[in-house]
Amino acid sequence: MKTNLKFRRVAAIGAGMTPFRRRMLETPQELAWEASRKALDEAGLELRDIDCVVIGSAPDAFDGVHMKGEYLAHGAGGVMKPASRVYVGGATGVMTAISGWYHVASGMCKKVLAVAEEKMSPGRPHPQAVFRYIWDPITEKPLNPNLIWIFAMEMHRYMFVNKISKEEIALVSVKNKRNAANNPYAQLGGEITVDDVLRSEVLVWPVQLLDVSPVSDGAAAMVFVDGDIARRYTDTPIWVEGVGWTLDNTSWPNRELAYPRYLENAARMAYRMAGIERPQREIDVVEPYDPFDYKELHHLEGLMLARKGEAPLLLKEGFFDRDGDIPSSPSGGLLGVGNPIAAAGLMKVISIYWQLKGTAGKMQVKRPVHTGVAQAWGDLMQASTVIVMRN
Amino acid sequence: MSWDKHGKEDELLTWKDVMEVERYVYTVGPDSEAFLRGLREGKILGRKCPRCGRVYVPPRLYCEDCFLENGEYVEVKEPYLDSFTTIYFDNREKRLDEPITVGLVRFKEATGGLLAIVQGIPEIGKKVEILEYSIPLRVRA
Amino acid sequence: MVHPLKEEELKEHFTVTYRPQAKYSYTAGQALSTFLRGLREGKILGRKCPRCGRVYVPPRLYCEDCFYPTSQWVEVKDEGIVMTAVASFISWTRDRLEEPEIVGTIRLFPSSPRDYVYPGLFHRICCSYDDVKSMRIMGKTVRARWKPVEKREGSIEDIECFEVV
Amino acid sequence: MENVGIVGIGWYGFSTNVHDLSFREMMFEAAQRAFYDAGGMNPREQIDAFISCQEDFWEGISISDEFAPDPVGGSMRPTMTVAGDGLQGLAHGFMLINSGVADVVVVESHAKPSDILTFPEIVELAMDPVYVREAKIPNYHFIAGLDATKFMHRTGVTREDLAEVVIKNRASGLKTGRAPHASMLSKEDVLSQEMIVYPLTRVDVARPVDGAIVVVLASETFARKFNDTPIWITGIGFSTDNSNLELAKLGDAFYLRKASELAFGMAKLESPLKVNGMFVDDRYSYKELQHVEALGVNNVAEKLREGYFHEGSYLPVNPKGGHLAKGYPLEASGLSLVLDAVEYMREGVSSAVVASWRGIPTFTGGVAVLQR
Repeated sequence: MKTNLKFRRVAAIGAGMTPFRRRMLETPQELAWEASRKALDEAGLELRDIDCVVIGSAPDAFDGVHMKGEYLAHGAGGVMKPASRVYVGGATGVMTAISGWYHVASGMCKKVLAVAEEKMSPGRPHPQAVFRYIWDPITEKPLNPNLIWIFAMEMHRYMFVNKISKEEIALVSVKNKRNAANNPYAQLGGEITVDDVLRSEVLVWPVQLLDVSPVSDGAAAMVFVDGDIARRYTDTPIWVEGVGWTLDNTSWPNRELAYPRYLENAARMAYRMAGIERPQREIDVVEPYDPFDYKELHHLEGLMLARKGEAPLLLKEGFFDRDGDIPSSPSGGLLGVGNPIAAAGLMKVISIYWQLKGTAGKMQVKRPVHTGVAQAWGDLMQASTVIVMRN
Repeated sequence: MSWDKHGKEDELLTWKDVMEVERYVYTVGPDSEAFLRGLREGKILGRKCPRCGRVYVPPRLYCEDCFLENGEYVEVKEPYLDSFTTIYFDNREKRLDEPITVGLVRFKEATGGLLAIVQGIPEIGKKVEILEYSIPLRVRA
Repeated sequence: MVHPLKEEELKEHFTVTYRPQAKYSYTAGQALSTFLRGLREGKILGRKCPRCGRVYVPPRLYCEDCFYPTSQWVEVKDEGIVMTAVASFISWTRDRLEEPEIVGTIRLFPSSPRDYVYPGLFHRICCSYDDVKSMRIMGKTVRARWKPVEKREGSIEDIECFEVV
Repeated sequence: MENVGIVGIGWYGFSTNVHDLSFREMMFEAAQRAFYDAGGMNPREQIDAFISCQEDFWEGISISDEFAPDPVGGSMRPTMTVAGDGLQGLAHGFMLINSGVADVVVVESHAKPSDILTFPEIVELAMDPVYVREAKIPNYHFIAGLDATKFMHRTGVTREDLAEVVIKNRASGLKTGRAPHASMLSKEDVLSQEMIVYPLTRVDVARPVDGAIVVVLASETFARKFNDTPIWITGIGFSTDNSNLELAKLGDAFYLRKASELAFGMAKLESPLKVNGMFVDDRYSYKELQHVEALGVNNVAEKLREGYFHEGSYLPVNPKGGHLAKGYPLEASGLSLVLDAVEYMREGVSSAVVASWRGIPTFTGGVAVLQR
């Protein structure tokens, strides 16, 4: 990666999202429109001001539309505009924001609308079936795998190597669902206990029902503009200061799963760009990707906010609570808000944006925040995307 | 192994599988619901943008330019043929028993249109008469 | 404003039901064709990179690290270490299973615990739910239980599962 | 913004069925050739970012992005997928270089339509589920049929003109090493063919083809490190007309009008007539003329009849045969036109325009201006 960056500064000036719910009446296009409209309203822009549109969406097989980017272009305001779709599996949400960043930073566009949408409800009998098709068609698919296997295998390895108990991991679910109670968009906020998690239905041991984020429909959108014009629209632009993304190799059964080296790589890229040398001291708030509860701990370690295997310890001490040293998933994360895959990733970026702007309402963390990080993860335990923002 | 590829038919394998869910159940959204209800009553509904006045057929929740929520539903009239084509073979290159003429029917002063099976002699811009209110429409040119 | 729905409320709304047709015949290619034929003969074949010496199982025709064509077929043992194992109570369509299905990843020999990337397979493991729950199975040495020769068809399913030695 | 140079390009396949290699192995073969073309570069050290262009249902793998990194040397590197045509990927690479995060970017795209057993059904899956798919029209080419009828009505292009395009492109393909559908046809051969979908016959429609293409891009500072004569991308743009059939403009490639406006503006190209060659998507014979028109050339029918677009004339269009001769490798189609253009320019001419389309049922296309 180049170090003498010559890019233009890029600011986020607006964000919007739909509530995340299990099943929605609206079509994917209509969901995308709802989120985009809110983002434009917050930015004080009209669609004709927008130069380019970036779309993010995960497997086409969920919405049940091939070339989903084309289909979504209408609701995302991409008609007669350069509109394109970026895609890195589950990590797509944050990649959408990163792509929005380079659309502006390259000088190609001045104002970009980044939209992420996912409608998981159309597939029958259950959206889970789609996940059988993410595996290698010849060496893995014949075993009829489901998605939870992959997480369970990684979780068990993580627990085994670092000697972590289920109780310690369940604390993430408790924290995030509690945080989500303050989030007006959330699907599953509320007070639960570690016992509730441990008593819930065993899906794939060691994964139980309350370890998992729900299936959801939803959309999210953000507006990014050139730094030179950002203050025309807002007094408090939030700056994108660092981006990073990395893909590890495809063959996940051939590598150590206890530590996400690809995430460390992506984080280092983003931190270097943002000039962050000591992440634990310099980062004030973080939104790590948490489709499963252990994932948040896994990712906090990959983001170098905790040493390998020590994230559970810090969590127990309250380090990652909403009033802790580095509040983690103050929005409630995917566990609490819901998981319309790409939209959930962009929701993470929006949460940091609202925190830095000071408009997070009841979700606002106690301590003053200046540097925030959002992260997403995807593919066959191989992709990570990281974005660093400052106010 | 660029240098030791083999090419014998019995040494090269393929693997058959699918990427299907059992079925998709798509919700059509509130606007298409209004449209489909209208269609049952023999009406073609559109929805009007309160700012630019464009009428979308089929109706849409929002205007694609103004990006605002559309307003009232209006019934559109005077269908005409925007373009047409005749199909002789199907997707698998099998000859159809009868060629089918498909057209895109638009409506006066409305944006959008509907696919239709066309009877009679098609011509671009020609007015048509709707015989059957369905998807696709059945019209006579 | 969006409208959340419950499953039973769908009946009150217009919906379009569509049966997708997405069928494929995946080309196995050079590396996987030989791998599958090897399985039929009860062998697990890998490809070795001449530069870094890494062995790829399942095989590939390139080394991802050196970006160099792999050059040599090597047979690895059908024996290895269980890296991770899980017990599934749901099927791929998310139906409830009475008996859990146990799967995991296996680091095949020859390889060492220090390797970050190693020859390995994702497969079923024949052990009890309790072995998984107590983590007793992790780190154990296992060996492939092959299907009888006449039932093998050149598929990953030619191995029934891996069982503790 | 600075120009971005194409310093290496490689391809593999362009056969109706690459039976011996999986798509991953095809990607590796193409990548090897591209890196060799770029002065024998080492992708593990000299490349900053990787972009792959693919779509799930074309691959038969959900989240096919998983398979993108290894075969092109992109594992543990910034690798991403643009779910779109290769030319859109090229634009993303252009942006990555201009944003400063990368100096050298690889853009890859591949297609294995021979693996797809239900090709028409997959195309159908891309259509609006309520108004288009539900209409159950028996042949997906009907969208091209509607578009062609309107286009011919507006411009006066005739069946003879379309036949001329077919004859020109299929014959041009005979000179290249990757044109399985090239052939010598006479006017009678073409005009006597049966219609599949009015006004298109079997020979008017290009077929899908297996293939992989890898392009290496580099910034102005780095380009000459790998190649003494880089081909510069001086302008690039892409655009989507309405993705809903009934709202899109039929009979006119509006998407290319917008895309070329962006690309020509960036390249400061005053007129499309000032370039030495045009490489436009010709998946259907009429599309070539429609696309040339959308790039800003007037009276395409007359110009074609005057021999304007034939090789050796003022403005050769698809002198390497286009998709009618080569087939279209799905999302790699845009890159296959870029490949034609690069080869053509390496033969000595100084500029070319590439215009791609994503195919039925989309209304999306991209334009790149290439100069030496």
